[in-house]
Amino acid sequence: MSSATDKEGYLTNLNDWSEPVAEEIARAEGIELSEAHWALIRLVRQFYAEFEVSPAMRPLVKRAREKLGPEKGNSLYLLKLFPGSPAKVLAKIAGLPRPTNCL
Amino acid sequence: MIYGLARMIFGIAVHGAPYGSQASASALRFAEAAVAAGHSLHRVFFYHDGVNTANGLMVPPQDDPSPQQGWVTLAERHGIELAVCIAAALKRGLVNEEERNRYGLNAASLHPAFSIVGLGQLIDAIGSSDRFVTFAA
Amino acid sequence: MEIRRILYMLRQPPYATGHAVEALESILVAGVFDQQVSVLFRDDGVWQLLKGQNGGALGVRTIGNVAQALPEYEVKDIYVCAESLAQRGLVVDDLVLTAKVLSQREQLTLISAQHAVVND
Amino acid sequence: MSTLHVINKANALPACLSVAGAHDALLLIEDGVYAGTTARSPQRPLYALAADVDARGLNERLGPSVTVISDAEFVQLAVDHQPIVSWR
Repeated sequence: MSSATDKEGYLTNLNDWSEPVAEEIARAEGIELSEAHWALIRLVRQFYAEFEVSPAMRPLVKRAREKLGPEKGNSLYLLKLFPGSPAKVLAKIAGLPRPTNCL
Repeated sequence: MIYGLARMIFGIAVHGAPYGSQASASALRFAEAAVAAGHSLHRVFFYHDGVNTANGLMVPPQDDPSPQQGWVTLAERHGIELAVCIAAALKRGLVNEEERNRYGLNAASLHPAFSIVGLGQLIDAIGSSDRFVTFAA
Repeated sequence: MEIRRILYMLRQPPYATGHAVEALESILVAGVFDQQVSVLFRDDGVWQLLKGQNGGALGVRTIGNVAQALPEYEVKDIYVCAESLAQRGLVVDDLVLTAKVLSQREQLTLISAQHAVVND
Repeated sequence: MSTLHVINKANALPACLSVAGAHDALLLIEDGVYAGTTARSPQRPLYALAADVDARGLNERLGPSVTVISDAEFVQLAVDHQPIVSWR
């Protein structure tokens, strides 16, 4: 990997993020990024730019529903694109801090 | 003052650091008095600088003990969970073995009687107690 | 766990200590745990809501931005003390989010209706 | 039920008094007990925690309206009131 990450794959320096870096991180997660993924990556980066907080699952779903519509703003859709824990996986790929609110 | 017979479940939050504030020591005396009066206490939640109470690498002077030992004794005797907020703990260098491995750090610093938990456990402590008391910094 | 009325009372100014941002993070979590959460900004806590903050100047997060996330986390009952604003020469238009302005008497009523009050 | 206000800094007392109800109880702890040396008799009960009063040498210096209580009595106040609000 061209950028330093911690053991769980989160970027050490958030400024290292770029679209190719996102693709690398995603590949390490077993995800090939499609336009559907990118729409959500842009959405969480915008969320972080506004609030300086990586969104937890609830606000992520709410945001996605508002911006992308109900068929994308639901947890099943997010789980399909970012399996496991969508809020965490998305934060990782989008170059945001690990969501502190989880656990 | 009338001493009622009501047995209550208390929740306690500690927000101030030992030595930096009285919060942890005040909370400990309250907790001991509550338990002595027959009330129950399931969890003490350490937040803000209060997480420093859980530092396992402290060497307190013999004539100025940290409240830590008191918490450990009380917790062991009465089955109380000493819960440290993970977000507040990590940034202050308080890690258990699991977090030490996760971040590749040299040493674990958390006293083994304390457990690292999420902020949800604070909400749970509030939700499952009759009375909730914060000991501020 | 029962659904409880929990009030966070924020009285500390931002930046000098980490308390403001940690308190806000705690509220965000409470919001997604389906509790009846409300927030009262009073005394120097009202400075957390001032428009035009730039935490970047100190290399830290802008507290006003984090505070604006409250409604995103289902925390809708946001209050601010009328007297605290007036003492500091502030009006609601100076704040980064829409908060209900409460008199001291209204704050008393709000506090007495709570299961628990958490401070910063 | 009325509220218990726990004040641990003397200068937090005015803010607390501005929103305390007529039947609320006020407890001074830690450096809050210094407020007990000057506090004028309020309408409501004003308590101070014995260990903190003692440690600071204030036993003879508290106003007549201040009642000094033990840790056990603090617990009982918490049982008798809700919510419990901390002021610093």
